[in-house]
Amino acid sequence: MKAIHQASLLKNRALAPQLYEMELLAPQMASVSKPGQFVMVRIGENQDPLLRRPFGLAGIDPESGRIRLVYQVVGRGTDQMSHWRTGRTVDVLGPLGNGFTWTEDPGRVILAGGGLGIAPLLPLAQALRSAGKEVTVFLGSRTESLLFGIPEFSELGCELQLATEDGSQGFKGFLTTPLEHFLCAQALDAVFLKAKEASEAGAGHAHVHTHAMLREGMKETGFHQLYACGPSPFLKVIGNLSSRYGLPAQLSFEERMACGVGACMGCAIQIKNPDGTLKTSRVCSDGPVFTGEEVHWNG
Amino acid sequence: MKAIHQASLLKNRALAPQLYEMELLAPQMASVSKPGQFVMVRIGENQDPLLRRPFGLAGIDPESGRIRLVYQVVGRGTDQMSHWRTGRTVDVLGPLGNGFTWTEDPGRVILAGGGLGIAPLLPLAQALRSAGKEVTVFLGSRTESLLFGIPEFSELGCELQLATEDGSQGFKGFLTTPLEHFLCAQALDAVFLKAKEASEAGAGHAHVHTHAMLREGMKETGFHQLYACGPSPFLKVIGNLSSRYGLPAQLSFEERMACGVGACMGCAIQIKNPDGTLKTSRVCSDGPVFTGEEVHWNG
Amino acid sequence: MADLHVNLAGLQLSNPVLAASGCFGFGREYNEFYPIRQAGGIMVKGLTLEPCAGNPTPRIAETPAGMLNSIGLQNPGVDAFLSNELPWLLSQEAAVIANINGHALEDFEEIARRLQGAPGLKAIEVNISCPNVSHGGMFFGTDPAMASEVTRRVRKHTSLPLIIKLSPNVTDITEIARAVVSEGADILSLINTLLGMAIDVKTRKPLLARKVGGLSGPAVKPVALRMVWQTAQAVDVPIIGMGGISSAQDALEFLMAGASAVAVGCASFVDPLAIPRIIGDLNAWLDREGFAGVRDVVGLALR
Amino acid sequence: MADLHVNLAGLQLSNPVLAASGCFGFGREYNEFYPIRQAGGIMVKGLTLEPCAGNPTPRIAETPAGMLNSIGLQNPGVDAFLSNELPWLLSQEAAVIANINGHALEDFEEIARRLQGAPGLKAIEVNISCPNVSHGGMFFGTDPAMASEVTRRVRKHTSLPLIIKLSPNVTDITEIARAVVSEGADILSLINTLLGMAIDVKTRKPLLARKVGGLSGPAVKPVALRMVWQTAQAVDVPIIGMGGISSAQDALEFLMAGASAVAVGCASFVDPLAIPRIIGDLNAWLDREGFAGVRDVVGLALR
Ligand SMILES: Cc1cc2nc3c(=O)[nH]c(=O)nc-3n(C[C@H](O)[C@H](O)[C@H](O)COP(=O)(O)OP(=O)(O)OC[C@H]3O[C@@H](n4cnc5c(N)ncnc54)[C@H](O)[C@@H]3O)c2cc1C
Ligand SMILES: Cc1cc2nc3c(=O)[nH]c(=O)nc-3n(C[C@H](O)[C@H](O)[C@H](O)COP(=O)(O)OP(=O)(O)OC[C@H]3O[C@@H](n4cnc5c(N)ncnc54)[C@H](O)[C@@H]3O)c2cc1C
Ligand SMILES: Cc1cc2nc3c(=O)[nH]c(=O)nc-3n(C[C@H](O)[C@H](O)[C@H](O)COP(=O)(O)O)c2cc1C
Ligand SMILES: Cc1cc2nc3c(=O)[nH]c(=O)nc-3n(C[C@H](O)[C@H](O)[C@H](O)COP(=O)(O)O)c2cc1C
Ligand code: FES
Ligand code: FES
Repeated sequence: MKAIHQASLLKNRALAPQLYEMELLAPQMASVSKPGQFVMVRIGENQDPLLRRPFGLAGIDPESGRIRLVYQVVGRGTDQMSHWRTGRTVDVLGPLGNGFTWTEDPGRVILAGGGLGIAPLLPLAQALRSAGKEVTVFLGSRTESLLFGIPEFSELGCELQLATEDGSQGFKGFLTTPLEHFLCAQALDAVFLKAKEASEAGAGHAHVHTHAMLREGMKETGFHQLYACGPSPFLKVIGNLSSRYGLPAQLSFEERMACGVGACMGCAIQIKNPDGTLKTSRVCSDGPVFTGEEVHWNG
Repeated sequence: MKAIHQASLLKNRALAPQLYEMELLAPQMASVSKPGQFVMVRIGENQDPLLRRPFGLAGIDPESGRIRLVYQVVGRGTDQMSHWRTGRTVDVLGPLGNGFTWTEDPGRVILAGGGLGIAPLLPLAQALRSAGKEVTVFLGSRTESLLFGIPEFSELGCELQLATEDGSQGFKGFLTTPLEHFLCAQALDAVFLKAKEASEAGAGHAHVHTHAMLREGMKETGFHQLYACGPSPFLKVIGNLSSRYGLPAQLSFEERMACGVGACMGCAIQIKNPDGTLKTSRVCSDGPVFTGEEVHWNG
Repeated sequence: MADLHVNLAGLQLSNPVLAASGCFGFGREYNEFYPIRQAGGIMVKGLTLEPCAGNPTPRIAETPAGMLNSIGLQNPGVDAFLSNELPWLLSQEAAVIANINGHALEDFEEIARRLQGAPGLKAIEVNISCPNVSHGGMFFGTDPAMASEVTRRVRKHTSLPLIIKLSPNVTDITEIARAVVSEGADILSLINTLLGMAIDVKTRKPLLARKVGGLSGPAVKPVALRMVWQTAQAVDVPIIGMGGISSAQDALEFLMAGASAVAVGCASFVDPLAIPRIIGDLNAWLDREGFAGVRDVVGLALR
Repeated sequence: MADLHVNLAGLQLSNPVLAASGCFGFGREYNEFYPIRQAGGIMVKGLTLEPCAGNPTPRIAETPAGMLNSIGLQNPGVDAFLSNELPWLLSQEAAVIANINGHALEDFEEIARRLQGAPGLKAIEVNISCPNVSHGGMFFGTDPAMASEVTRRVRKHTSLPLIIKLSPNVTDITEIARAVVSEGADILSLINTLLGMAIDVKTRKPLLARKVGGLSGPAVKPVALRMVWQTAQAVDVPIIGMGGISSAQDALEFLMAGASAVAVGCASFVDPLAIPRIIGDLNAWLDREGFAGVRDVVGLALR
């Protein structure tokens, strides 16, 4: 049985102007939640604002029974949340959706989070590190103050690459640029290495980087999965990179939601069937994580 | 210029189950408010509940800059108010309406408050006592726990008579019964006294209590004004007593309100013009206090 | 325990609180919160003849005390309903009502034909009021002649209790009500959504991809209630009232206005337990106020 | 400072934020909060030929994000308006628009006649959409032929800019809009209130003495916006949009949907300073977004 949780608000503080983190005591939920899942928070008891607001789980601690949200104030729902005082009861529905998946073995993975899309990568990185993986994290945001999670990712032993649109921290521009450089460099290194090995072994190869070569190289790097969360134009670029480099991607989407549980069909996304036909899936209950391959990018 | 006040909530506590008092710091408002005026409180910042809620001023202290409300939880607006914590800012519009009036000379007056109608009588009693009047207060409610203000009225040196519908305190039944007894007894005493004086002076009178006699007697008692606030059936009885005993009444009415300032015509009441024709007045801005004489009681 | 059973022109339900079409899918999602047989009935997501992919996103916009949707009847089609959804719903002992939609008169007929004889199906609700499709939809429900025609055609093909779902986007709802009743509607359900719109001031464009959408939720309750009240006085068939119901008090308002049962739409989104909560509170209220059965409340405010 | 002036078919206003009729009395009350000349215009309380006492109480009921009213056009009559209210309004330098109402076609004509030549009066708004009177009222606004006839008659007697105020309680608002424009309406204002109802579960009776009332406030905004958007595409005259506006964002939604000006109704009840606040915020938004004038925003979402 799914349930609504009356969680106790343990912490609610500003990380930066308009950026907040919230910790909730919700033991039952914390014990079953997985990285990539989300919750729907009720804003008030009145009829306005009416709908719950969706937030990805930015922290899951079954031991202490806590969950964590990181949210940005963008409208009146999040504005009101930012004024909630600790001790208050928060009505939370969740965990919802299907989270990210991974294999319980070592290997190299890449995480890319744009803006608030950083949030669900935090518990994911934790899980991946526990599974023994080598994790490289790309974080991007509009400006330095909106980058969060850096200490947590570092502490987990992830390699970090940063980008801000205004250049206040890391690469100046979109996160996808350093990510693409990284993928390209990794793949080429592997290609060169192989070529070198091959030439040392006597064989001769032309140095043309075809897509096939890059994909070939990527395989050699040991990177076997890309995880990303962020605005949908960002996910589209990631989806592109994923197919160019043959690196499977798990992408976490956002869409306007009403029910959050799969009943209203509000949060549609076009998904390709294996036979190439399209079907309309629900971001909330069929997602929010979809593979780069199955998503149909319209336009 | 009228204004909206952002008042600081100093106190908000239960007086009895479902009965609360609230103290607000609103110096500008406290400095201009008069007994019998009311305020409109905004419940939230959202669009639901939409309208402000009207409450009579149950305390006005220009010195400390405080105003006081006493309210009963009857619906979601008052329910939400009961959960407000001190320190919070409360959006209050007021003072609104015209208060009670009185003359600055001694004399005897009667105050009658039914249910929450007790509230505006508190600052009124204070003002009347300051003016040097002898004040008899009749308080009625459903049950003992909902009677409030007793210590305050006593402290002011008012004479008190109580009634509860369930008999848990004072007279069992409606307040208007002991009030009528009181008026009748006072008037008759005066009549008898006069008769006695007259008979001692040699004149003879038939002992028939005509209405004219009661009114005559009432004049002798020194009681010159009746003030009342409460549900409208209660006010109707008071209006009746007022005309029967020739004791002018000031009655404070309630009506469903939207604007509270006289703009929407929502809070209509039928008032008699001096020439006997009717006009529709506004409880909020033409009242809430009307004289017993001018009110047209329909039905 | 007050008696919650209702009988709407032969449609027997264990209680008068139904799930509104399109707000409950095919029951699977809310069955993870409570056994959906607790609902008085389930009006499933609107069915079309063929599977339907619905409208582009955004399909949802919040409005003051309400929401706009432009789902566009995304559904697997009537055949998939019969083979996959209905059997599952019946296995859960749910009281199932099929909500049917068409772009043309023939669509309605054909769906009714396919549903005829479907074992376990309790009733058919004909949606002549969907504001979210370009062809058909609301068009059928805003013209008395068209509404009559749809009713007549579906009536021919079904022996099930026939519910016609009315559109609030009309000048006089009683005119449409009378028209469809005269063609054999057994029950009326109202209201569907009000046609509405929201604009995103930032992008300077309508918020919904399809520009306009259907307004529902508490905001529309006063309009819905008025229409139920008017319709109850105009026709003699039972009414299933809906529009903004989120509490037992709301449900009672509709019952008192003349509805024999009610449906809960987007309140389930806000509170997945809305339906069982309303049933429980309704029961408690009836007991407290000394009513033997919910039927005794119907139409109290009409007197 | 963006240029807030608007010119609606000759009706020149200092800014596009007006006070809606019936929500601002004759301006006296809100003049105690701010100088009412700040409002772009004031549509006064609906006038009738004779003084009118209005409906019994309760006249007000709160609903989710909205309110119902059944005032019933309480007003001192057109003559008292001319002798007492108009001179005072003009002394405050307010831009005054007379809202006129009738039980019969002749009433509209006679009021228009009496207002003709009234010095300082800016325009006439004809209310063919009041849901709160038994005779006339909304009846005129829900039938295209009647709406045309009222317009034609009033047009004969006035040289002032003629505003026709449309009812939302219709199947197709563009039909009525076209009808009144073809008879000489210079400007359309919409929407008036939606017919609604609320029931007091305790007393088991309608909350309003007159049973039904007019719904307004934020709840109706999506419907109002959709109707403005539809009407702006159907006719070529300027539109004054209203229905649930309580912020500059709301006002911008209406302007983008095609309204040339907006009116604020029950938001003034909640915040007596709503009108000057909206004007200020609108101005700030225009500056921030680099618009030279408010005119440049009109209809942006239509493209
Ligand atoms: C699965 C999922 C996970 C999310 N996780 C997070 C998170 O971890 N942290 C976070 O800050 N935000 C997250 N969001 C976005 C968050 O839900 C919205 O920012 C929030 O609902 C806005 O509420 P509001 O009342 O403040 O804004 P509103 O006043 O409702 O709207 C303001 C603006 O917020 C955006 N918005 C509104 N609703 C949504 C929505 N459902 N999805 C996306 N954008 C929306 C729109 O741009 C809108 O114009 C997530 C959304 C989804 C669907
Ligand atoms: C001038 C005036 C002075 C008042 N002074 C006081 C006071 O000092 N203390 C106090 O407790 N109450 C007072 N009231 C009544 C108070 O305004 C209502 O109890 C309150 O608005 C209810 O709000 P709610 O949201 O809790 O109830 P709602 O959910 O809105 O309604 C619940 C019930 O409250 C009653 N109610 C609602 N609105 C009003 C209204 N405007 N007037 C009367 N009854 C209403 C109705 O019976 C209704 O069924 C006064 C009312 C007026 C008009
Ligand atoms: C997301 C959504 C989808 C809907 N889909 C349908 C539908 O497929 N068929 C139908 O007849 N009504 C549909 N409706 C209308 C509802 O059944 C109901 O009439 C309306 O929402 C009013 O009820 P509410 O205010 O309780 O939501 C839908 C409503 C919503 C919100
Ligand atoms: C209390 C009240 C009284 C009204 N009286 C009138 C009126 O006399 N004439 C008229 O044309 N509209 C009248 N209206 C309708 C408003 O002018 C406006 O069209 C409607 O309220 C929608 O705007 P809002 O949602 O901003 O209030 C009245 C509305 C209210 C709330
Ligand atoms: S939000 Fe309702 S189906 Fe996804
Ligand atoms: S409440 Fe608006 S006139 Fe009294």
